[in-house]
Amino acid sequence: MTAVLQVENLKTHFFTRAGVVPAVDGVSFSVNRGEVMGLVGESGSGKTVTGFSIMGMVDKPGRIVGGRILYQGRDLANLREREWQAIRGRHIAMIFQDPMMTLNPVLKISTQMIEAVQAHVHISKQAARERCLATLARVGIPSPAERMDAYPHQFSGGMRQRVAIAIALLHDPEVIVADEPTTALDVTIQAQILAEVQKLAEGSGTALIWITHDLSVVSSLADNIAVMYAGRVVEQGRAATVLRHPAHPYTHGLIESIPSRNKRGVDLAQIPGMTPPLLDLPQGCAFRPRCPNATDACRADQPPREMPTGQMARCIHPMRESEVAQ
Amino acid sequence: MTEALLEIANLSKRFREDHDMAARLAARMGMGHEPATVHAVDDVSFSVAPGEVVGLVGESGSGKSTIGRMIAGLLPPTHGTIRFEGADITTRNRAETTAAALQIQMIFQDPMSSLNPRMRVRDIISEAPVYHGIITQSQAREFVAQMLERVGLEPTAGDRYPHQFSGGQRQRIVIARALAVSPQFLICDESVAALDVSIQAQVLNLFMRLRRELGLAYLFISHDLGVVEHISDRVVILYLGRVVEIAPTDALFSDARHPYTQALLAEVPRLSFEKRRFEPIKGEIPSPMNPPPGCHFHTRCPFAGPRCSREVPRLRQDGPRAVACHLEDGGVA
Amino acid sequence: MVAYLLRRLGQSLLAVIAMAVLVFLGVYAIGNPVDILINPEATERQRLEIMERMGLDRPLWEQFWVYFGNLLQGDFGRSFVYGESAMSVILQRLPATMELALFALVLAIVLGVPLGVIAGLKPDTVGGRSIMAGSILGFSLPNFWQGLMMILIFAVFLGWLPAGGRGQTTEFLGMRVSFLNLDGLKHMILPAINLALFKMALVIRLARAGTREVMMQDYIKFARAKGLSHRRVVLVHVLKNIMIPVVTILGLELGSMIAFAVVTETVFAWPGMGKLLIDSINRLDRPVIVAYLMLIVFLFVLINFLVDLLYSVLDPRVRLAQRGTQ
Amino acid sequence: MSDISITPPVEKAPQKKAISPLRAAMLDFASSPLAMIGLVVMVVMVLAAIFAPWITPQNPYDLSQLSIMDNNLPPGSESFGGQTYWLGTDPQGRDMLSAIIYGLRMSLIVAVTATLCALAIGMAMGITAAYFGGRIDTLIMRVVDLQLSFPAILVALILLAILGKGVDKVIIALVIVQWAYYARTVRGSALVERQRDYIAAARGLGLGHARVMFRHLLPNTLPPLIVVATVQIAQAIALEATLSFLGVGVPVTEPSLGLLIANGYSYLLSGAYWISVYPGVALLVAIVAINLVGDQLRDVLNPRLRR
Amino acid sequence: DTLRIGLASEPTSVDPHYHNLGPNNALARHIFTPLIEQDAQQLLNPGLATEWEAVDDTTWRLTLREGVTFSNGAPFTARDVIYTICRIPLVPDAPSPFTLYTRAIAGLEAEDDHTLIVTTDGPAPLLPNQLATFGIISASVSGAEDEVSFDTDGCTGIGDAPASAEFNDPAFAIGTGPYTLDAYIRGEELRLTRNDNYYGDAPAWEQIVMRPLTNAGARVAALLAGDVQMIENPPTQDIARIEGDGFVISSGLSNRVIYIALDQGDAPTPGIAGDTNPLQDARVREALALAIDREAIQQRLMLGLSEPAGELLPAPMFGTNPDRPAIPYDAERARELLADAGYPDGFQIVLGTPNDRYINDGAISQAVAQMWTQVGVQTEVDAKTFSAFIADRNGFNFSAFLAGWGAGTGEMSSPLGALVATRDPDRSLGGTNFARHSNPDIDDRLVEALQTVDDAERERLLREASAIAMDTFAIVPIHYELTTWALAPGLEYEARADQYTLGFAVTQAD
Ligand SMILES: Nc1ncnc2c1ncn2[C@@H]1O[C@H](COP(=O)(O)OP(=O)(O)OP(=O)(O)O)[C@@H](O)[C@H]1O
Ligand SMILES: Nc1ncnc2c1ncn2[C@@H]1O[C@H](COP(=O)(O)OP(=O)(O)OP(=O)(O)O)[C@@H](O)[C@H]1O
Ligand SMILES: [Mg+2]
Ligand SMILES: [Mg+2]
Repeated sequence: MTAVLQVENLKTHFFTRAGVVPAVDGVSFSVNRGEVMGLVGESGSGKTVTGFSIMGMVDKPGRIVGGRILYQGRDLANLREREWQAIRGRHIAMIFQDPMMTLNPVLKISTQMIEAVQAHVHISKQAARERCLATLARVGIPSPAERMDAYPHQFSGGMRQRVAIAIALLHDPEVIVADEPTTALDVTIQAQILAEVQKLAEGSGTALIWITHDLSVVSSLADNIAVMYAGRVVEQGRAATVLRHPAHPYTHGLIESIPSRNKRGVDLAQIPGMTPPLLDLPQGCAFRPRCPNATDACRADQPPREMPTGQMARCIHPMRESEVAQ
Repeated sequence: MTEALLEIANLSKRFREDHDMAARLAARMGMGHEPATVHAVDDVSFSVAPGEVVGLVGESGSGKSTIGRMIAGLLPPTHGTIRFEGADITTRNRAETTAAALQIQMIFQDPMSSLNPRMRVRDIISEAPVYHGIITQSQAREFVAQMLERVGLEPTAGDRYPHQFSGGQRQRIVIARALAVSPQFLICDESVAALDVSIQAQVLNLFMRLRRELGLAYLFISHDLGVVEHISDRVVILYLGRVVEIAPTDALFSDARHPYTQALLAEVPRLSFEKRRFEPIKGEIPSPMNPPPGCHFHTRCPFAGPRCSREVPRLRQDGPRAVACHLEDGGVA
Repeated sequence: MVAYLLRRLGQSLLAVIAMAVLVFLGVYAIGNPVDILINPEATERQRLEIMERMGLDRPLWEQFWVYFGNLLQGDFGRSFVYGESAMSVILQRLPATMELALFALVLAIVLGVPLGVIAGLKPDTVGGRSIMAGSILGFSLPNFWQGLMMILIFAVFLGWLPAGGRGQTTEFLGMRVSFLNLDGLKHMILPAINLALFKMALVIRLARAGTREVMMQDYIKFARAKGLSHRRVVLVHVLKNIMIPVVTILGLELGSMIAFAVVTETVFAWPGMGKLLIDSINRLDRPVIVAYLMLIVFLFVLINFLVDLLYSVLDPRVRLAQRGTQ
Repeated sequence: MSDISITPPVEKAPQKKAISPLRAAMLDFASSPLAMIGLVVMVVMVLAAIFAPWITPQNPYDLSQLSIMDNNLPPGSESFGGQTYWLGTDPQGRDMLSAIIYGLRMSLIVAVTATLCALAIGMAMGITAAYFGGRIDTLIMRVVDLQLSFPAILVALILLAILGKGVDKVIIALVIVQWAYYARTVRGSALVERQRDYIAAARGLGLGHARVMFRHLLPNTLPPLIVVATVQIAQAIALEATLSFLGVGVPVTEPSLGLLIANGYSYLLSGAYWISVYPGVALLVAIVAINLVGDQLRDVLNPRLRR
Repeated sequence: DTLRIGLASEPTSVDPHYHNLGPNNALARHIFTPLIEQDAQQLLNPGLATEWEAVDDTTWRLTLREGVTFSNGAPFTARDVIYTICRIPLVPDAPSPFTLYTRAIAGLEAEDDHTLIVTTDGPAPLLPNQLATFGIISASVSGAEDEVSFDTDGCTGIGDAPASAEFNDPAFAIGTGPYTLDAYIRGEELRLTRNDNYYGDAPAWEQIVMRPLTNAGARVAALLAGDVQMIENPPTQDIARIEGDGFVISSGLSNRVIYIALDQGDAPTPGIAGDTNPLQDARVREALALAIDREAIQQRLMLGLSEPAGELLPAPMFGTNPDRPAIPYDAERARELLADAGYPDGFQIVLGTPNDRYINDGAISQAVAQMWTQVGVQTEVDAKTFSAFIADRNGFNFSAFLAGWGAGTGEMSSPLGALVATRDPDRSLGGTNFARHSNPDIDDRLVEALQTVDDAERERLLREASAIAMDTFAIVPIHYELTTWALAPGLEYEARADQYTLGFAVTQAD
């Protein structure tokens, strides 16, 4: 299996008045056809910026300053805006977090869908409409023909997210970047969306990059997981491996602090301290100040290493099997 | 069971569209619409014992916050009573109000919006105690330091403004502010939902510690069953403004009785080590403005029968548990 | 909708009545119109006769009562100066003012919106900054002073355009209008620009603020992620959204434009209602003043109403029935 | 308070210096050179206006100091008394430089007083409406709507026609036409703030209505108001000038900038440009400076546009 | 051959009998002709009446012009005159009716179609002047019956008198004047076309277009830009420039005097502190009169377009004393007089003034205030728009105010009767005497003059009365206004004392 999308040492920085913000600083991963890749990390760790970098949509004052984004072997990082437009939506699509905000409130659903079709293929409005209807049906919207000419506000949040997914699916893209698409939804609706997405990914062979801060969500969805901390991927590998045998102390801490993993009435295992500001990162491993295993050696930059369990982690003091409480 | 600290009975809250004269006139002329009513909370009863943590679970719009706000005295109930330490606090007069109000404090979801951005942390924490004469202005500095320390912040934090703190720290400031008036009862409305997992763990631990050390009771509002399972002694499940099930935490998680509870438990994403298939319940939560008749859940319930759309199920007490479902009460036929 | 109409109607009625009462009393307090109108050589007896004929000898409340009674029958009274129905005196002048205001409005929108959008899209460029600097100037120049300077430059020094007056008019839909012939247009340009400049600055600012705000919204990012061209994003997604505030504010401003025409009309000797008002105030022509203000209030209400209708067309989220209660 | 000692892990907050939101805003403000120029000009003008009696060569409002024998002199002329009229004189023989500084003073007094009064009234009304809601809100807002459905210029015009001339009357007229505007602005932002949880928290802490309104709600509705107020001062200056131009403003013997322009207006064509142009320039500079400051304030105080 | 005129103020109606107001009367002259015309100096000339003579003290015989037709071709006869005089009191809602000039008429009898006998209820020496103030309208067009007869209690045969608004319609505005109405668009323009049936000399202009340009600056700009060829009242300060650009200025003495009235009524008087009224003392009034430097005002403010005044009407108009100079400027004497009167330190006074009515009125008042202040009378100026000023003045709220008086009839009886004669509504005297001056010496002479048909005797009485008024400083005149017109190069217009702008009197110089 070859990777549809391969990100190599991606660096996206923001040049603000206060200084350079290394929002993404050397991120590498790849996704294969039909696979789901979970990109996990806490707020501000650079997940969204990574997603936008893949879409070629980093806005000023941000800029991709290094690395490559290989889509089917072709480097996208230096494309011009026009070339990006041809790729966006057609080969790589994106879904956003808040379904209330992703659809333009003043345009009909049909307008927003048809324009997405016509942006890439020159077909008649009628044909484009047919295609939209078919896609809406695929994501489980009942009686799409009647609802297509409605405005977004006439839809519930779950429905809107389905519409957004349908728009992403219009051209059967090879890659879909989903940036926390279920976070804002209710539990029962989230489950519905997850089920739909799961079906679609399996059916069409689309590669999915699922961005989330909630390990629980990806644990049952993703084939591979990459954990981000302060702009870097600190650990990545097969989902089962990473979750079962977290090597990086951060991943470990993350898993341990999920409440349902702990007994009731007992204190949760917690990671002390808090995420450092990106403008003022500690030298070497950014997790060092919060890490129980940290030593002076951690002051050096940590390249990703392969762990005995098979995953890659940027850590010289990985968690030993025995420390990982089950 | 000891005497309940908080007891709410038949609590209801209806929000009614405010119709002015013109709208009423139009309605009279048959060309407008009657003011729409939202039954945000519909005949809810439960109690909280001293030192107990009760989890309040439900999806968006189910009325969790409304219940919390009514107990905190921020919203008058449309109907029903709220007794705190035996006294009805919905009909109390102003002098009593203040004293009782201070006993119940609320902690909100978004720590940024619950702090006045234009006040220093010191003033935020000491304002109410000074106002109520609990401490004097000269004691404030010392007092604030104490409070900050109690929630795990440096005393110097008092000199700064809220925007200079991270989310988790802000939530601690909010907690310190609440603790400053020595409450007995905290209402936590999604208090950890906005926090990252690692920070959430810190705050949850803080809640647990305060409970141990100060003997606080909590009403813990959350849609995250994992959090509720971890922290609560008992859980109340709401659906569209009504209680569908009340049970001790262990019992609920091992043996949910109401179909909705069952569905919720099945669908909460939990850390698993294998990919799994999602099998969601169908349909969406109906609008509270126009809820389905009978059992609100019958439109989505896999077990629904004819009776469910006709008759509102009673909340039947069964030992420590209570369920409102016809399945438990003579069948759905 | 009906409730909304009723509410508006009630409010307007209140406004009109309040206006009528206040102005009626106010103008009465200024002085006796007969003293100004009458030939100074007239005798006291004649003066009393005229006052009696005009009903000015009666006590104020009685005058008001009579006036109000006539008003209910749609009679606004006769102008003391012109001896004709006050309303018809005003309506003769209405087309000139409306024409000027609408022309100015069109100018403000046609020039203001694109400039504002450009400034909003490129806030930090020289162009964007110059537009904003220009708009501050437009904002700051007091109307009359700017008019004087325009006359001085374009009419007196350069001699390109006429200094004032209305020029030739053509009959159009039963009204006399200037924009259909060259001479009329030439006369209208300066006053229209004079009236438009302030609003144009306002539109630029609104459009700029709106553009900056809208550009940050998720739905714009999502539109870009669909692969839409920059053009379409700006022309459809951004424009339609910023038109909402622009239309709302401008609608209200049309009212104030009609009102502010008082100044422009005075400076440019434009024979509109505004000048009539000033003349009438100077001559204490009470029926005309009261009728004018009531007409303005009525226009305001009407415009507000139209704006609301337009607003609900532009913004599907708004349902008239629900506005106003908030 | 219980005496249980608790020893949690005390956490270090970020080691930033404690800068207040005000200081931060000030630093942000200074980032625009244009706005700084505006601010400097504004300060200079305010100082000039305050110290007018000490810095002007003549008191243009004192008739005994004027002589029509010196009238309509071009800039740089010398008077009978040997002093130089740097900006010329007007038809009354006023030294234009002095007249402009006094005119500025008059314009600023009128505009600032009117704006402050309107602000105070509008703020009280707006906050009350937003905080209590319901009938009080409806009542206040109806009055506001009513007021706003009359165009400001016309209301001012009619009012002044009725009240007659005078500084106090102009101020009254400006207050009447402006207060509703503030009330609406304040109510708008107060409604938003009122939804925020810190208000609920303050009430939950048993604080009185007055305290919540003025200590919590008010300061947080101020930023948009400050912006509106700065812009409104500029507008008030312009409106006063316009009213004076239309002949219903301040008395002719104590001309504001607007009246100076109006007086000089009829001399423009005859070549005595200085009577109208210099006050016009002063007025323009004043308004531009205030607007520049207001504009930057708007950007600084709008958190949504903040980077 | 179109003459475009920029008017300083717009006529309010085409009806010649609606509003007795300069602009209206001037417009009416183009369309309707009066029985007797006034020339530029307001001297009487034949109009529709070729001759008029006093048969006795109360009877006048008028000979009407023969062969005159209205613009619609109908002949002009005595019936039209009777009809016109009958209609004047019936004009609905007239804010300033012409009854002022017809009230003396007690009877009208047509001896034949072109001879008219007028009887008055007392000696009416001013009747010819009064008959010169209004134009004659067509009885037939207005819907009169064939037989029209006059009666002070109500004429017969006049049908329904037409409303003023009807005259705004060209089909109705039918007169015997040199022009006919083409279009009247209120606020915008008035178009007149030459009347080919006019009995007099055909005027030079095929068409006359009048545009109200009330704003002086706009008016001048329109002239300079060539939009109009003639404007009324160019602002004094612009005249140099207008002339510099090759335009023609025509100016002449008007019948308007600008004066200051000093309240001589009861103490206390408004605006002066204390319970005395210093203005009752003639020495104080004299001091204030002498303190005004009329020449400075003429030179610096009016730029020469005024004539310092020593009376209420410029010589040689009827009833003036040609040997009376303007009041001199003597600040020294003024201070002495004030000291004599017991005010060595002066007093405080408010000077009321309109600021949009007379030429430079506000500026003149401020200058007067400067001058008074310099002799020790601290003066504050209270400038208002005319309407507000009038309200205050008529309410006796000023102890000193500046105003103007134009003598419509062109004789001294007019200003004396209005401004100086003791207030007496019954005798129609002192109507504008808001200074409350009262002197029987003046009153007696005036009343007698008004009863005297003999011109020489009347003039003697008026001269005496005027001299007394001036000697006692009953009122303080400042100057006579010059009325000015500006015209495109090559045009000429003789300045008129009545300030009327008559397009047909404009001629090409060539
Ligand atoms: N326009 C910008 N200017 C400056 N810094 C930016 C900008 N956009 C993002 N950043 C910074 O980049 C970092 C990564 O942001 P990003 O949005 O990718 O985080 P995230 O992992 O998606 O977090 P969340 O879970 O909150 O969405 C953040 O620290 C943020 O401050
Ligand atoms: N002030 C109000 N006016 C009208 N309706 C209201 C008001 N407050 C709440 N509601 C309605 O009452 C219902 C319950 O709201 P509530 O905020 O209590 O739900 P919740 O369970 O807290 O939801 P969430 O999880 O979204 O916070 C909702 O349908 C809401 O729309
Ligand atoms: Mg993100
Ligand atoms: Mg809630």
